[in-house]
Amino acid sequence: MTEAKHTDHINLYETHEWKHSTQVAGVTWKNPVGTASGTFQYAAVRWFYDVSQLGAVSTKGCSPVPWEGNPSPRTAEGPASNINAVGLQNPGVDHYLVDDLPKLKKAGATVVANVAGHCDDDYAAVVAKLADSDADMLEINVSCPNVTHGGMSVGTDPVALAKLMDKLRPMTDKPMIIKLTPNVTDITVPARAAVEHGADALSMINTLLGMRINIRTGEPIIANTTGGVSGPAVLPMGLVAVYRTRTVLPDIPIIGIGGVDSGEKALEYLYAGANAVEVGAAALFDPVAPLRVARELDDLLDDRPELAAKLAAGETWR
Amino acid sequence: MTEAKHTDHINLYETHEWKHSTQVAGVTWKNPVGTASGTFQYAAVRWFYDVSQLGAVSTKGCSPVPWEGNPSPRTAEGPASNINAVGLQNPGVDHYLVDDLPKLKKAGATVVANVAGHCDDDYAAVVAKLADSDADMLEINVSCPNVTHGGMSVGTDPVALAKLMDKLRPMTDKPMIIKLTPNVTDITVPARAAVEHGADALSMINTLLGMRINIRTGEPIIANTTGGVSGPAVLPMGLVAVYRTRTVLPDIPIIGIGGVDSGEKALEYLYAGANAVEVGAAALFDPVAPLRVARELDDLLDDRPELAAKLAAGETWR
Amino acid sequence: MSATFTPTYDVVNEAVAAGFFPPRHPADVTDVTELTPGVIRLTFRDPYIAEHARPAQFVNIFTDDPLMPMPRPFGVSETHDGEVSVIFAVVGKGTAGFARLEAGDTIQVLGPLGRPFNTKTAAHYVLVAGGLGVPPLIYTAQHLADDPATRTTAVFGYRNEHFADKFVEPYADATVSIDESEGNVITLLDHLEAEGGLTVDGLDTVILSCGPLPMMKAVAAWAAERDLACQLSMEQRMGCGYGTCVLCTVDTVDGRLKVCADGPVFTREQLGWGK
Amino acid sequence: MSATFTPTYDVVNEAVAAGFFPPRHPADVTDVTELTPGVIRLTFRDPYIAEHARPAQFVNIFTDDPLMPMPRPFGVSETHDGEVSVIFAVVGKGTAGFARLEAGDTIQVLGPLGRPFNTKTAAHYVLVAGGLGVPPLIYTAQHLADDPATRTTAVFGYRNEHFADKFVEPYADATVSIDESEGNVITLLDHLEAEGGLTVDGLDTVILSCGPLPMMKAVAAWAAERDLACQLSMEQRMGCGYGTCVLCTVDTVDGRLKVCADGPVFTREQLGWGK
Ligand SMILES: Cc1cc2nc3c(=O)[nH]c(=O)nc-3n(C[C@H](O)[C@H](O)[C@H](O)COP(=O)(O)OP(=O)(O)OC[C@H]3O[C@@H](n4cnc5c(N)ncnc54)[C@H](O)[C@@H]3O)c2cc1C
Ligand SMILES: Cc1cc2nc3c(=O)[nH]c(=O)nc-3n(C[C@H](O)[C@H](O)[C@H](O)COP(=O)(O)OP(=O)(O)OC[C@H]3O[C@@H](n4cnc5c(N)ncnc54)[C@H](O)[C@@H]3O)c2cc1C
Ligand SMILES: Cc1cc2nc3c(=O)[nH]c(=O)nc-3n(C[C@H](O)[C@H](O)[C@H](O)COP(=O)(O)O)c2cc1C
Ligand SMILES: Cc1cc2nc3c(=O)[nH]c(=O)nc-3n(C[C@H](O)[C@H](O)[C@H](O)COP(=O)(O)O)c2cc1C
Ligand code: FES
Ligand code: FES
Repeated sequence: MTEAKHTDHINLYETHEWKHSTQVAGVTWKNPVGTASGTFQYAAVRWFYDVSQLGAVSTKGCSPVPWEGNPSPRTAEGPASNINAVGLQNPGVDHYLVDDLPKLKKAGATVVANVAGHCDDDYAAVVAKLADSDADMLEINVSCPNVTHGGMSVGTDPVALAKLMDKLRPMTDKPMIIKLTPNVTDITVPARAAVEHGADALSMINTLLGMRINIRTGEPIIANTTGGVSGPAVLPMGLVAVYRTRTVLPDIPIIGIGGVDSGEKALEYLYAGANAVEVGAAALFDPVAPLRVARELDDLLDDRPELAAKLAAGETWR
Repeated sequence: MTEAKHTDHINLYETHEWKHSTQVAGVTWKNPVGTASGTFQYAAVRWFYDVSQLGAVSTKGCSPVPWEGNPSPRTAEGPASNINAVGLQNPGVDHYLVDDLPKLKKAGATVVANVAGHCDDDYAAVVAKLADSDADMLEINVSCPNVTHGGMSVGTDPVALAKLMDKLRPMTDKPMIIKLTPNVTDITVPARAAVEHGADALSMINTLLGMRINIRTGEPIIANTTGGVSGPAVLPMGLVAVYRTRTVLPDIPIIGIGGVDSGEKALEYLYAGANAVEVGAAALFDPVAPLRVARELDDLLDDRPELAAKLAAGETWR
Repeated sequence: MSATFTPTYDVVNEAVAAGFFPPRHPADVTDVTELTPGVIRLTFRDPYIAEHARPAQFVNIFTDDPLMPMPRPFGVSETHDGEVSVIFAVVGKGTAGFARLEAGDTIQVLGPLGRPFNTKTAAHYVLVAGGLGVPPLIYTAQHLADDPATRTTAVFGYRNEHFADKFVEPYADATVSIDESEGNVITLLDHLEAEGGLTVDGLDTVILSCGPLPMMKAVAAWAAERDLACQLSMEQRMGCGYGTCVLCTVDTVDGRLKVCADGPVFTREQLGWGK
Repeated sequence: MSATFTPTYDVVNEAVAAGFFPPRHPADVTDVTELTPGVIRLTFRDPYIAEHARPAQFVNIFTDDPLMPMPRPFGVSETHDGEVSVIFAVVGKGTAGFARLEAGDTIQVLGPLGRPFNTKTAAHYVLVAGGLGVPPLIYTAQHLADDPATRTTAVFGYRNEHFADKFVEPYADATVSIDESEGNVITLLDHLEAEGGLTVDGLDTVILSCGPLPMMKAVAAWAAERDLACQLSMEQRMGCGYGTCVLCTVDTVDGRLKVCADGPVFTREQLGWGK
């Protein structure tokens, strides 16, 4: 019962002429598939494939100063999922500006710089430094479940989110994506708040709060107790977030994230109303997953000229 | 790589002497494993096993009058999950009182009667009729994501929940379980509201909002567009709900639900702080799953005398 | 490596002896044949199902991929000496997986499930099937083949290749079939009526049908115009297949009923079709 | 039936030729041997990994169950003619599945990963391992066996059965081992020192170690007291194994570093142990 893979014949190392591009808030992605923040490091991935082949790369959440993140163990496995509690460890924006960003731009990548903060001033400090950088887009992470301040505490509170947006929006003309959390009753509420206060695009979903327990010790596996769930298991929750947001906000560009590990699943997001998708946890299990998804989707779009034309024009299926 | 099952030797049709019981709000369950509401119908299950063997059975949500539920298709498959949009179809409380309930009691089952409503008066009408019934416990479903009124709209609003509790609590002395939804930012908020207003126990989680899209048509598979996700994929989200609630409410009995399909997963819930668990979607894929889980757990508790003693005494691991 | 309960046959046998119904259990695949591109006949050894299955009953077959835990229901198409056949079209990932099975593999099954066609009365049963609706009607013909009180006429419609005629012919008293290039089952029924083939040996005529929804509605309307009894085997996405979840409903004049346990067979009167 | 990319060997070869690292790919299992109850040696054919793996590097092995998508990392224990061995303990569902593999099965692997022991200097390498920390040190011994500039002494501690001595003995210049009934690796190191076995041919002594955390801390302290160089191969739950997710950190004097890409090998100075 072993499956003959759609992509068995694809040589991912051969350069590919992309047939179907997309537009996200005026930025052209050469295909609709990017990497999700936190699951892509240039230094690690460049060994596996030419990163400029992707629609875009969303880099690891970047803070004003280096952050050390949470203690280890930081991860556990859920059924068909990863649970992570990194806590936004990163070397800080100054390092990003001299290291990752120039290297990625030199390699020819379309770069989405993901921004992290513990408070509004943190976010502002990072955005200030990225405002004149070579980053193509900014993605404000108000949805991390693994930090006690900032992150999800902003994304679940439309008032706090509006306040943050009012602070960040005037600071830059760069397209600003707000990344939302599914850990809310109705994701359209923060979505509206973000858009009404100047967001150029939305990305969703970040991880769902979850945990595992070691039945030998009776204690949580992750040192920080809880973490964020991502990977195949979260697909239905990601799709519903995009679909419902598209229903109430017909014009805002949306990047669909959550459980994408094949071209077919990417296509579901596009039909749900997304302009593009990002691949996260799948890249942990298979380094080339984002590129494979992009190649599979490129072929699937051949048979869907109406959808492909809409995407290329910056429009969406619904 | 085929697994030798822990339970390969178990004959589920042989009557079993349960070694480890539990207490939920003063009601003894002969083992800590029940069925979850909506995935158990006596008329269907009695062909497969003796239902009195279970810790308890939680019956399908019951409304004051018959409800027809949502149009079909009502279900789609997620990765390692089921997505359902039944919309609480049921023949109403009067039918329940003359049919399911007496049959279940006659069969010797411990019965948790699950209560549904579109408004406070609906819930009250059902509770009024169940107050003098043979049901062992009531479970108030304020967490169904598939109805536009009542259900999740109450469970996500602590004020509405408190108001409902104030109405229902004086109506009966029967142990009243409040069933909560994970579609909130912080499940401990409605949990507290329920307990402060008289809940005897909590059960969690109900399903997570989700959907799938048919890539041939570009449209949602479920007629009602969205549904509730349950099954293996939701385990980490269910565990975190129980764990966090136990942390803030050390004394309230909790029934852990979500993704349980083995004794080991049931055990994770018990270590997270649950007094008992319920098995839902797993019973769709395998009719005898709840009984198998109970038998596996009964053996696993042999090696955990401290946990087993706590449960039998109505206490919990944390 | 999945956590599924796989009882041994002994357990099933004991259960049955005790009055219980066999739970999901493993069965050995004995044959997999492609009948026409994308249409497969799968045969597995399952003495219990082979002995007990009735026409229009179905079996849940499960994939071996825990990402796809939901049951795939298929109507029984034939049984022989403890073996059970189903015929299915490859439409999604589950059926694609089943198409790759080989004799010697093991599948997980649950069944037989659902309420069968009512074929108790002496009658001429006209078995009207379209596309992948043929399996239950092949089995009906097999089931009635040795019943001296009944006659059967198979009326099968196909998209192109007439892949099932050879299976039903040995059992049915008469077989006619058609494909989209020539017409549809209504064309055949009209023809049968015109030639007087609707009445056989003075028996009452009963239409049993399974196929795509528009076809079944047309068949019900055709039967209603002639005041003929008509039973239809319905399809719906399922959760359990055995009546516990109410995920598989169809709208009837008596409200929303379960396809898996109240059906799959409903009368045209129940469905309110063709009045 | 999972959606995982499984490149053919051709793809991997082309990738390598193009300067890329082979992605996750299938490899044929050639041998599975139980060394002692619950401890298994798994050998698979993988010419790329066999050629490139260095001591303390590891391979990610993946289960065939999509419910368990995360990598299982294992240190390489030996390589021979295009084949790679790992030795592992059955601790959870993933390793339980690997223990059921048979020659002829296929696994998915990614590697070799991580920074190896630094064995570039001419030295006497004392290979101190405990329990399931032995595999990388067997491979270190194999790797250095033909290096005339180095000497190796294996110092292995076991819970009970001395299951790995026979693998390291052919490569190490000397092998001593102990189990819990007699003492631990520190007992052996003290003994070695007392007997003058720490210094060989006037070479510098370098301790390379892998094993349970308390053991490695004790070894680092022992080395620090004697001012000996000491490199330790660490373990941590991983997300990717190749440096992209920062899920696998260990606390060092330079902050939290990745076990998979900054390590698994760290010096005692980096870990701040034994000062
Ligand atoms: C009572 C009954 C009898 C049937 N008998 C036959 C038969 O004899 N031959 C045959 O070819 N088909 C039959 N079907 C349809 C068959 O069940 C589906 O084609 C099959 O489940 C599709 O599985 P998949 O994994 O390939 O599709 P996917 O789309 O990948 O399946 C995803 C989920 O949707 C469900 N699903 C998808 N399509 C259908 C459908 N049309 N009906 C019900 N569930 C669906 C699947 O069961 C699964 O749970 C029958 C359906 C029912 C309800
Ligand atoms: C660099 C490195 C090298 C290793 N080398 C060996 C070796 O040579 N021999 C050996 O027996 N073991 C080794 N381990 C430990 C081995 O990876 C785990 O025992 C194994 O992953 C457990 O898998 P499981 O599915 O049986 O356990 P489960 O508990 O079911 O696994 C669940 C998840 O937790 C992870 N996990 C569980 N325990 C550990 C652990 N101790 N370390 C890392 N991840 C863990 C698994 O990888 C998986 O992602 C090594 C670990 C690392 C980090
Ligand atoms: C290890 C890990 C680290 C992550 N770090 C970040 C981050 O720094 N910023 C962010 O916005 N999202 C982060 N995420 C969330 C992902 O970008 C993505 O939204 C989520 O994983 C869902 O997608 P997936 O199911 O494809 O993994 C992280 C996810 C993982 C698994
Ligand atoms: C088909 C179906 C119907 C359900 N109906 C109800 C219901 O009527 N009342 C209720 O409280 N929960 C209902 N639920 C939710 C389950 O009781 C349970 O909380 C949820 O499915 C999570 O558990 P699981 O992962 O074990 O399925 C239903 C779930 C399913 C799958
Ligand atoms: S599929 Fe569950 S009741 Fe029909
Ligand atoms: S496991 Fe991903 S960085 Fe180490």
